[in-house]
Parts: sequence; structure tokens; C-alpha cells
Amino acid sequence: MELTYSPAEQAFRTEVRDWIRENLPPALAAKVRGGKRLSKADYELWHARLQTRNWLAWHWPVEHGGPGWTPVQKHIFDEEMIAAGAPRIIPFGVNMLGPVLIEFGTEAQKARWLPRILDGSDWWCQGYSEPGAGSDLASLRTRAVRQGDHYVVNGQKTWTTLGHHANMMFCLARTDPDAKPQEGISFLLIDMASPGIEVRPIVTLDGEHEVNEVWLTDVKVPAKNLVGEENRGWTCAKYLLGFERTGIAGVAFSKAALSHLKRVARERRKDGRPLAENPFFAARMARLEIDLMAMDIFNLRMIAAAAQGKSPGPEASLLKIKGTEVRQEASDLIRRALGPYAMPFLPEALDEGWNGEPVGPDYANTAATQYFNLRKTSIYGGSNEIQKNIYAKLALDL
Amino acid sequence: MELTYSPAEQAFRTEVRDWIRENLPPALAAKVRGGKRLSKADYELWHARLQTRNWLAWHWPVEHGGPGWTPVQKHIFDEEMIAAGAPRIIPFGVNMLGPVLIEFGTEAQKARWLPRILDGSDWWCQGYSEPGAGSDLASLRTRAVRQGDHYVVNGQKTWTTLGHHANMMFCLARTDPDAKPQEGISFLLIDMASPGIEVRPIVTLDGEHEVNEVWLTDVKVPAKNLVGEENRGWTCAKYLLGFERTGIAGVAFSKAALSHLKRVARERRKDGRPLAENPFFAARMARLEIDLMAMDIFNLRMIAAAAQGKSPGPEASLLKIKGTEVRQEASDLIRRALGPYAMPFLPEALDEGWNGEPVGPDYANTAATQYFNLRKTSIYGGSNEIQKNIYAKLALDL
Amino acid sequence: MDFTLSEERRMLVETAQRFLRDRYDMPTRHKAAAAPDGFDRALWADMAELGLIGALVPPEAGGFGGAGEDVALVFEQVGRGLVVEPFLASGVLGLWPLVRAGETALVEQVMAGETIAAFAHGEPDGRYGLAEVSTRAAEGDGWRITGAKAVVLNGDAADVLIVSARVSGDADAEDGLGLFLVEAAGPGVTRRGYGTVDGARAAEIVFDEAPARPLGEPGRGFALIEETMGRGVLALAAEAVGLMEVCKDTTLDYLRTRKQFGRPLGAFQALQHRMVEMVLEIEQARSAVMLAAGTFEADRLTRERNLAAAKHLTGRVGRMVAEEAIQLHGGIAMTWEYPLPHYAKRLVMLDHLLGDTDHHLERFIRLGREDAA
Amino acid sequence: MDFTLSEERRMLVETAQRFLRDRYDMPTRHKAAAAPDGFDRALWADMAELGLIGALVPPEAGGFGGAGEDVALVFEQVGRGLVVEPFLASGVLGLWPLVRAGETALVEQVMAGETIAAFAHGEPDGRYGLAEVSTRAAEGDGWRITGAKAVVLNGDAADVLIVSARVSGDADAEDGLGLFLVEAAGPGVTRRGYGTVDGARAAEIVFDEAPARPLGEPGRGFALIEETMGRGVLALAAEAVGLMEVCKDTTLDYLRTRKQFGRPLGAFQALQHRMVEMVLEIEQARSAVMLAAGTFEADRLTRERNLAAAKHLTGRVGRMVAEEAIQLHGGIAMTWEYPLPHYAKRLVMLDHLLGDTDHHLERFIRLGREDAA
Repeated sequence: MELTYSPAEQAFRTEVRDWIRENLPPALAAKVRGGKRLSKADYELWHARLQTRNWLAWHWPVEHGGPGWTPVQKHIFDEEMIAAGAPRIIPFGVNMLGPVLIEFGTEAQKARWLPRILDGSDWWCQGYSEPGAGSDLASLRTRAVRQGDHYVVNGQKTWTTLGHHANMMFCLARTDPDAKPQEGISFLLIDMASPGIEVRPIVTLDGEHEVNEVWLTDVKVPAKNLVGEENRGWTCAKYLLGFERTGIAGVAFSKAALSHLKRVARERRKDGRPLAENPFFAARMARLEIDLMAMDIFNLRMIAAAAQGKSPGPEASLLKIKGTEVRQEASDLIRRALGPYAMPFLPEALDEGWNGEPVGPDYANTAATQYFNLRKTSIYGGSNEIQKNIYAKLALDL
Repeated sequence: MELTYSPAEQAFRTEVRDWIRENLPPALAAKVRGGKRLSKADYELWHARLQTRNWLAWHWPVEHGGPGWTPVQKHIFDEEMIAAGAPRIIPFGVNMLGPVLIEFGTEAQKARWLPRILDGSDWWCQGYSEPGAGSDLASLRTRAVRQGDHYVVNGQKTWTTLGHHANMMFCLARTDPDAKPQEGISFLLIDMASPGIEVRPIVTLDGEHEVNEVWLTDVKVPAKNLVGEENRGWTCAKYLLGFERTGIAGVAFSKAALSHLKRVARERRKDGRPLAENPFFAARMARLEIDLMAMDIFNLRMIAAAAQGKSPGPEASLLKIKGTEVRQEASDLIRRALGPYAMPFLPEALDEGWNGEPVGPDYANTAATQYFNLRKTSIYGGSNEIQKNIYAKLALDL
Repeated sequence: MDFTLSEERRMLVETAQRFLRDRYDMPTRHKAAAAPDGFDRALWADMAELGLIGALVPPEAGGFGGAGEDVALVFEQVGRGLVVEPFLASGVLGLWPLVRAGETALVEQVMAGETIAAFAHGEPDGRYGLAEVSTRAAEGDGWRITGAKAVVLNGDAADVLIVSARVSGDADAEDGLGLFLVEAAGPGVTRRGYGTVDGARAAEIVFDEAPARPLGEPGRGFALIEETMGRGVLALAAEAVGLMEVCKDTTLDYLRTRKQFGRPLGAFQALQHRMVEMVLEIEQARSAVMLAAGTFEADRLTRERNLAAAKHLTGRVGRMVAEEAIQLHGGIAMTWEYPLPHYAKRLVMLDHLLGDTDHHLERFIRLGREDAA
Repeated sequence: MDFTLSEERRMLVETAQRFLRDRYDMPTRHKAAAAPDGFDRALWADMAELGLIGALVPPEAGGFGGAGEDVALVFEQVGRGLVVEPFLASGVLGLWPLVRAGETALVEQVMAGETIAAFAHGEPDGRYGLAEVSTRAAEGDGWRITGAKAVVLNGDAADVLIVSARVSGDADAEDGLGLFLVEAAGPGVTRRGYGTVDGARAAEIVFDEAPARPLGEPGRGFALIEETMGRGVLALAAEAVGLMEVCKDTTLDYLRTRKQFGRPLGAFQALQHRMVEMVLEIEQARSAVMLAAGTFEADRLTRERNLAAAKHLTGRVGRMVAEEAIQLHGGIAMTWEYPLPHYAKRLVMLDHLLGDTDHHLERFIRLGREDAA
């Protein structure tokens, strides 16, 4: 057993860290760290920078232009990106559609779409979830009917993250209504400029707009935009679910949150002493830190297993559950630490270029909204309840 | 809203308290408080004392000799008994069989058995649970076959509390194997001296013997010992389950445990100060105390509703769950408070008349075994999981 | 032993319920919250007219209630309705010192909803401590106040401010405090109003030699501060129970009707058990509030200990209920247009007002030691 | 980054597993626990022969292991086997000070299982504090020890006692402590042995001018006490993981086979989810133990902080696993003849040895401050 990184891995970490320092604009990192709104241009800039180094499509196989990293390298890259305050890579094109096309796409599809993912020509969004379907993809109701050389699609998608930025959507639609629920689904690529598409914003409980509803009314989709076989779209969707998910536990996010929490608890005071010295608060922080230390090792155990060629098992479900719980707990403590100053909320302070005076400490404004926003992490990507069902069935044989 | 007791109720409390002080032998109270083993004679003595005051069968209707107490009086009586360290009333005859006979028994059955319950002639045990049946009474396998003027009973009962003291058992047995699971069951009274009955001790995880297995092989039971109609025994069993259960939350037990805990935490030391002043331990105790304060009111709300003639609703399930959790938590903290001195266990110290030197504080010996023993409270009497099922169905309509 | 309501109180509850049902739906509430004051003055006047503010004031001061039980009943309805009108700020925290100081005219105006009062007590460097007051009051040409107050609820819309200030002693000393009446629009008062996460409003207020009038004897104000905050704690704990009830009912409705994998969500045993645990904890929280309300007129230690217990427990249970209600709903509970998350947000944020669950646990422990001593 | 075992360590684990499977079933274990010594000396010698004690000792002291990883591996198996032989008392706490003091001959005898050593450190008025020592050592005609030690694990069967005693300083001071070797059957030593709740044995020991030989320099023994206790903490945390694994496997088997209402218990979703939560927490506990084992040779602060984290977490998770395993089984888990409750008892009682979950949380916090300073 060896818990430390090899010299080569440490050198890789240095390389990544140095490159980020040189390439990530400090103003952009400050926006990420301050919880400000990021524009489409912010993401596009960062994607393009990464692509200059060939680090955008780091999940892709070498033969399609991926850097060929080991699981440990991927983990290190992920940690460094988050620690540096880099914007996240928008996953829909590069991390989700890319691998599906590489596995199931025709040569023509690969030739057309993969380069456009890398050079930023397309902004993809994901059309999986539907109102009323929740975590139950098999009850999908969007219909696609083949008419000559195209499909006609009708239905409604929801929780479409950054769909208002997207010009393309990959989408699951039912092509055989008589088949069993999980069969008869197809995987389609849809131009968001097609007539009959309407994107409606969903304002979330924190007052922000990041997700959308997408309404499809008699939308024509060329048949050549079918990925994989007709009625076998479930295979593509499942492939993605089983795809190696580095960072599923969000350890790097939680580490960043913990170190922010420690700073807040040193600065805020309770009974005339730093809050960090209050025994109850210190206990809450210490329990969190211990949970996180353990989860870090748990995560590394999975990565080391992947590095030995083991495919990711149902333990990914456990990591997802614990990862979201720990991250939510960290945000809860940050909110708590602020005391009354968790109350004020100035939405205008999230805007780029806002130069007003904060109310209370400068980090207070987003503490509570961040706590509420993170409730989503245990709901999406397969809710924690679904993860428990999966693990009970696959790993515990119950 | 009025949270205090009426003058009449306060006078009743004084009356009960005074009577207990005069009638409960201090040596017996000391045994109860010290967690020592109680003999059959101890229980019989206390039953007889209570009966002199007409306070043994306090659940019974006035016309059958009950004292006619209000729900609040019953609650007060229960609190005072426990606070004084009185032995519990063994419930099988007086609290369980008695009401069933009063409701379903023939005049002959009432005339024969009720007086014998009151004067202590019979020690009853309960033959409900079976190996493999758990909380699922409907899957009962003990068979009773009618042959002329008697039944022949074969089967096995388990968790028979104090069955080794009993001379009589009331028992559920299947009389119609072809009926639906909950039908075809009959309620029989069985003489433990009958040929074919064997009582085998079950030693529990704390090393003690209180419960038993009862094996029945071709046991003859006179047909006149059938209570209620043949195949309708479920009705009797259900009647008892729905019977008013004062003290289901065990508030009085938890109050006694909390006050003991406070004493222990004042006496034991951590870092040179009383453990009660250690912030982590003080927080554990305070959370427990607050839970208990709330549960006390919750319990009184139910009693007040009963006093207004409302029949006990599914809230009894909630009280059972919280009551066992709080009581178990109190025992957990007492164990914790003792530190290393929770380890030693001298079984001989539980014997009557043991005069040895304790290891550590005199109350240490039973702290851990008590904690383990109380795990049973969330298992028996309808496990907490069953209570949740019941409440979800009956009260939440899920 | 009686947990039933008197006839008068039953009518009070029904009045509030009817008003909220008929006049205060979610769009109305959101609109009120988005108004410049953070609430609707006309609705506030109507609520006053119905006696909902007067119910918080004892008869001898011109109201027709004022007992702990009244406060709890009104605020449970405030919670159920997710009311943004200034019941806490003006109706309790601002009003009670005026009642105790015998400010008859002002009490009447506040009770009528015409004058808005706010309680300016917490300070930028403070954190829930009752005596954490650095703001100074000095007597010369009348009393004048200098200092800064933080997160003053409805401080921007207030007409009068009840300000805690120190006439002597170190920061944190209980001795040397006083309460003062300051005209909100008067000289030496600078206010910066803002919205809060849960849809209410508050203000940062700076006093620079602001003219003030003492309420009670300057220097001996701690008891009144504690008493006022205690009323506020009871109000918040009761509001929390009201919010929990709505969270529970909404979630139950959702579980009964929403289907997944071909069955209603409520048919899944894991969710059933979690709902039962939620209901059980709500009953515990409700019980703690009843205890605090029912002993609100008892001796100080009993009252303050039961208040601390209620605030601790509603804080602990409140977080659980809010998080579970969102989780059991799934995505829809993350949307602004659905009512539930607004209840959940308020329920969580109550823990940031007048002392959080840890603060009140510490207070409960400390009061227990005073009791034993 | 490598979580696999070396070939030697894999063999060590297999050796232990084979022995426990073939020679140490539950009746054997119960019989050993019921023996006068509280364990079986013949089995102990066999375990020594297999190298299971030697694996706890570094090569330079005559063993063939001794690293944190070795300790963790052996004790996970001790947990899985519910072993009552004195691995902790003699193999770690008693042996380590002898190793550090270069007591070659004694080390060999203890490693061979011929001599039983015990660590007499905790005192009747103490509670997990490393320096809570009032027992005195004084030099005159050789060193002599006077004082009382509490709950000395296997203290009744021990041949030699390693005793902590104070040569100077106040109770609680880290300075002035020393470790001493005392013949258990020698003059001035009075022992009272007894069984413990979890089937082990311990003793109260009184020293009255008992002749003693210093191990290391008297007065500067604190570091060795901390180091020895740290090894014990690692051992207990790893033992806890072994116990948890058995609790989990037994419960899973039960849920898969036992039927209720016509379905296996494991088909009920509420129980499934609780099992998943149990497994998740066990993986967390296991991870914390791996971290403590893998950094056991690091600098003091890293080592001690990770040990405190592991003991805290195994204590917290241990209680949950023990209680859930019993609850999910139902009645059968309350019976002596079923193996599970014996595992559950040991798992809970581990929290009473070498500092409980709260103690180590406080220690973790304190060490964190030292780290920041």
C-alpha cells in the first residue's frame, strides 16, 4: 500500500498547475471563486485555451485526440482545475456526446461532429429528462416518427442545463411506442434552430436561470442524425451512465469548500472568540473534515482500481451519495458560520463588473444561495435514492 | 391550553406516591434501581400489595374491579411507579389476558380466570411469537386440531417472557389451515403443566435468561379453553394491539435514566473537570433532554386526547418509535459516561445478596448490559419498522 | 392538562386562516415580497384590522391577547401563509419594548399597522449574543446614539427604530444597556436596505449622534432585551412549525400523486419511512413549541430554558424537514415557480435569526447550570 | 498510489484467515473466553508460531513487520475472528515499550506467546487522557511504584506489567512520566481480575512499593506512551473494521434468506437503503483506517491526527453498524447463541478503549490547532 503519488505523477501535477497559472485569466478565476455568473464567452474562452494544450477532450481515446491519461492523471487534473478556480468544462459535448459518437457513431457522424466539439463550433445540450419522468428514463414520452428521410419529433424536455446557449441537442425519443418501456428509444442529434423548438427558462429556487424546458413541436430531424440503431438509443444512454466518471465524489469541490469554511470560521466570531474555537462549531467542522479525509481515500481506492484496469463498479454509487452529502454539509456549515449575515442577498452582486459595497463579509452574499443550489446534487445525475436502489441490487444482491 | 395538572390530579399523585412509599419495600426498590435480577416472589409480592389497594388491575373496567381511572390518572400512576423504583406489573395476565376475557370470554371463563389473575393464583405467559414469524403474526404455524372435547396443539412459540415462571399460557394457534393467513387462527388458554409442553431458556446477548422457547407436542387443550369464536382469534389479538397503551413512550423510564445520567456525568471526570462540563458530552445530554421534554408533551397530548374520549390513533406508533429511541439514547450516554469502567461486567453482582466490592462506581456494572438489553425495545411489540409501515398506511395514506 | 384552544383563540386562528386562504395566495405573497418595502402596506393594515397584531399585545396595553399561546398561534399561521408582512419585526420585536415602556400612542399606531417599528439590536461583529452591543448612547443635549446595527429586519421600511445601546460597561456586559427610540427618518440615521435570501427585507443602519429617547431606565435594559428576544424566539419557533406543516402536506400530496416506475412515489417503502420520520420530528417540534408557549408566563429560568429548547429543536428539525421535502420532491422543488422551495428557504433561514440551533443548545446548557446552582 | 498488498502481506492475511477458519470457530472462541485467563494459551502459542505476533514487530527487533500496515492487517483479522487472545494487550500495548527499550529477551518471549505482557496505564480517576497518571515511581533501593491502575486489559493473566508512573510533576503533566517493568506476580502487586462485557478480561491493579525497572529514561516517557497508545488506536480501529465486515455480511445473509410477509426481508426498500448506508459508512471507516495505517510512519502530527480521525470514525460508524445489524435482524440478534450480537458487543465496547469517539474528535481538533500554529 502506498498513499503517495509517484514522482511522475507529482511532476504531472506541477505541469498542470503551472499551465493553469499561465493560462487561466485571474479575473475569470475570481468570478468562479466568488460564485459570480459566468457568461457563455467565459466558458468558450476556457474551452479554447484547454484545446490549445489538447486538454479539452481528456476523456477521449488517444486515437481520437485524447491525451491518453491514466485515471490518476485524470484525477490530478480534476483536482488542480478546481483548486485553481477554473470554470468547469461544459460536459455535454466533450464528455457525453463525444464518447457516444466515438463508440456508436458512423464515420460520417464522427467526421462531422467531433471536430466541432473540439473547436467550439457547437454548444451541445442534453435532452434526456422530461417532466414527469424524473429519474425514470424508461417512462420517456417524447415521440419521434420516421417520415421518409427524417424524423418528426414531438415532446418536452426539462432540466436542460444551459440549453439557452446551445445550438445542438442530443436527445432521447421514443420511436417504437409498442416496445417495452426501455426499448423503442432512439438517440437523435437535433439542431436547436429547427422550426418547432422553443426554449423556456426555468428559474431555480435561488432565483437564477441555468436550466430550461425545451418544447419540441413537429421538429424535423434528418435521419442521418440518428446515432446507433433505431430503437437502441437506450444502449447509448446506458453507455454514458457506465462511463468512467472521474470526480463523481466531488472531493476537490469539497476540499475547496472546507478550506473556505476554515477561513470563514477563523474570521467570524462567537462570544468574543473566533467561531473556529467554539466547541460545537469546531466539532461540526472536524466531523466534516474527517468524513472528507476518508472519502478522499475511498475515491483514490476507486481510481487506483481503475488504473489497474478494473472497470468502475457499483461503488461509484456510494461515492456519489457520500460526495454529495459531504459537499452539501460543507455548504451548510459555511452558511451557518455567517450567522445573521447569511440573510442578505444582493442578486446584482453576481453580475460581472458589479462594484458595490458588500453587506457583511464579501463572501457572505452567495453562502445561502449556494447551500440551496447544491441541494440539486443529490437529485440529479440519478438521485441518491436511485443510487441506493442500484447499489442494493448490483452490489448487495438484495 | 393548560400544561399543568389539576388540583385533583395533583392530589392523586400525592396519594399514589405516599402509598408506594409505605408499601414498596426499600430493598425491592433498590434491586430494581440497581438493575439486579428480580425473583418470581418479588413480583408476586408486589402484585399482591397492589391488589390490596385495588390498583393491580388498573386497566380493567370498574364493573370488573378496575379503579375507574382517567387516562391522566393512569399516566400519573405509571410515572410514580417507575420513579419510585417499583417492579413492573407483569402484564400478561392483568393487562393482556384480562381485557380479552372481559371482552370476548364466556361467563364461565370470566368467573374462573379473572379472580385468579387478581389473587396471583395464575402466572400467565404469552404464546404469540413463533420462530420465523417475527412481526408477521399472520404467518403463524402452530396447529390446533379439534378432537372431540379438546384441541391437540403442535408447534413452537418463542420470546416467551418469563415463561419459566408461568403455569398458564394464552396462545394463538391455527385451527383452519385452508383459510387466508390472518383467518383460521384461534385463541386458546393452555395449562403449562400439560404433557407435551417443554420450556427451553433463551439466553440473551447480555447473558441473562428472561425469555424462552415453548415447544408444544400433541398438547391437549380442553375445548372450553377457547376464547371467542373458533378461527376468530385474530380479533382477540387485534383487540389487544389497539388497546389503550399508557406508557408506550416510556417517558417515565427515560426521565429516570436522564436523572441517573446527570448524576453519572457530574461524578465522572474528563480532563480534570466533571464530564457534565465537557462541551461535547453536555451537548449530547442537552439534546437528549430536549427530545425528552418534547416527547413528554407529545405523550401528554395523546393522554389528554384519550381523556376527551378520543380513541388512541396511529400517533401511538410515533410515540413508540421516539420513545424507544430516546430511551436507547439515554442508555447509550450512561454507558459512554462511564468511559473504561463500562467494560467490567460481574454477573454475580446481579444476584440477590451479593455483597462484593464493585469494580469502578457501583452503578457501572449494568450500564453496558442495559444498553444492549434495551436494543430489544425497538424490536419487540411491533418493531419500529412495522410501526412506520402502520403509520404510513393509516395516518399518511401512503 | 388541556391542549384545546379557548373559543376566542379558535376564532383568532380561523380568522387568520380565512384571510390567508382568501386574500394571500402565492402570487400575492411574491408580489408583496417584491414591493419596495418588502411587504404590502395595505395588506398589513387589513391584517391589523382583523386583530392579528393586537393578538400579540395584552389587554392592559390595548390589545386582546399577548400571552405566549397567542404569539404561537398567530405565528404558526404566519408560517403557514409564508407571510412577509412585518409580524416579527414590527409586531413583536419592535412593539414589545413600546408596550413595556407604556408608549400608549405608539403602541396603538403600530398595532393598527400605520407605524412600522423595527428592533435594531444585532451588530456587524456580533453573533446572537444578547449583550453584544458596542453602539453607545450618551446624554448631553438629550440622548444621542452612535454605532452600527446589522441585519435589522424591515429596518428600511420602519418609521421608528428601537435601538439597543450601551451607556456603560464593556462590550458584552449585561449591565449598562438601554433601549432607545429613534426616528428612522431623523438626523444621524443612515440606512441601507436590501432583500434577504428568503424573500424578506432588512437593513444595515449607522447611527451618528442620532437623537434618541430612552425606553425604560438607560443602563438597566438587559432584562427587556432578553424578554423581547424571548418573544421573538417563541414567534420564530411557532412560525417554523407552520412552515413545517406546509412542507409536510405538500410533500405528502406529491408522494401520493406523482408516479415513478409505474407506482406512486408514496408506495416506495424507503420514502414512506422517511415521511414518518419527518412527521414524527414535526410532532416533537410542535410539542416543544407548545411547552415554550404554555410556560411563557412562568419564572424566567423556566421560560428561557423552554424557549431555548424550542428554538434549538425547531432549528434542528427545520433543516431536516426542508432538506427532506426538497429531496423527496426531486427537481420540481428546485424551481422558483413551485411554492415549496420558498417555504423550505424560509424554514432554513429562520435558524439565522435570534440565535441558531447551536447557540440555543449552549444557552439551554448554561441556563440548566444556573438552574442547578 | 497503490492500495494492493505486497506478496508477504497477502500471505500474512491468508495465514491468519486459514487459522481462524480451521481452528477458531465460535464455540472455540466462547470456550477460550470462558477459560480462567480469558483466552486459550495453547491457541495463543499457535498464533505466535504462525507469526501473527511477530508481524507486529519490526525486523530490527526480531519480528518481520511492525509497520502500520502490518498492524492494521493483523487486527482486521482479529476483528473478523472475534479473537479473545491478547493481541492488543500483550502483542501491541505490552510489547511495544519493550521493543523500544531494546528488551530483546523479553520481546522474544512475548512474540513467542510464552510471556504475557500487559500495559497498566489508565487509572480509576482517569478517562482516556494520555498523561492522567497519579501513580508514583520513586528511586531509593532501586525503583518502586505505588498507585492504582484501572481496567488493565489481560492484567490478570499477565506475567509482566508495563506500568506508567510519575517521577515528577502534577497529575496531567506530560513531563515527569516514565514507563516501568514490574513482575506481575512480584511483591507489592495486588490484582483483581474480572470479565468484561464483550467477553474479554481485565484487572484492577494496586501497586504498593512494587519493585520496578525503568524502560527508557524515567521522567521522559510521554512520547513512548503516546506512541504505544497510537499503535493501540490503530489496532482497535482496524479491529473495528473487521468486526463491521462480519456484521455486514451476517446481516446481508439474513436479509437475503429470511422471509416476512411472503418476501425476503431484503426485498423491502427501506431495509435495502439502510444496508447501503451501512456499507457506505463501513467503506468510509475502512478508508480512514487505511489512511492512518499508510501514514503511521509519517511525522508525529500527521500520524496522530490520522489516528484520531480513524478512531473517531470507527467509533461513530461502529455504533451505527452494531445497532443497525441488531435492528435489521430483529429478535434473533438478541440471543447469546447467535454469533452476531457478540460481534456487535465488541464493536460497541471498542469505543471504551484508548479514547472514545468524542475524545478523539477533541484530540483531532487540538492537533489541528498545533498543526496550524
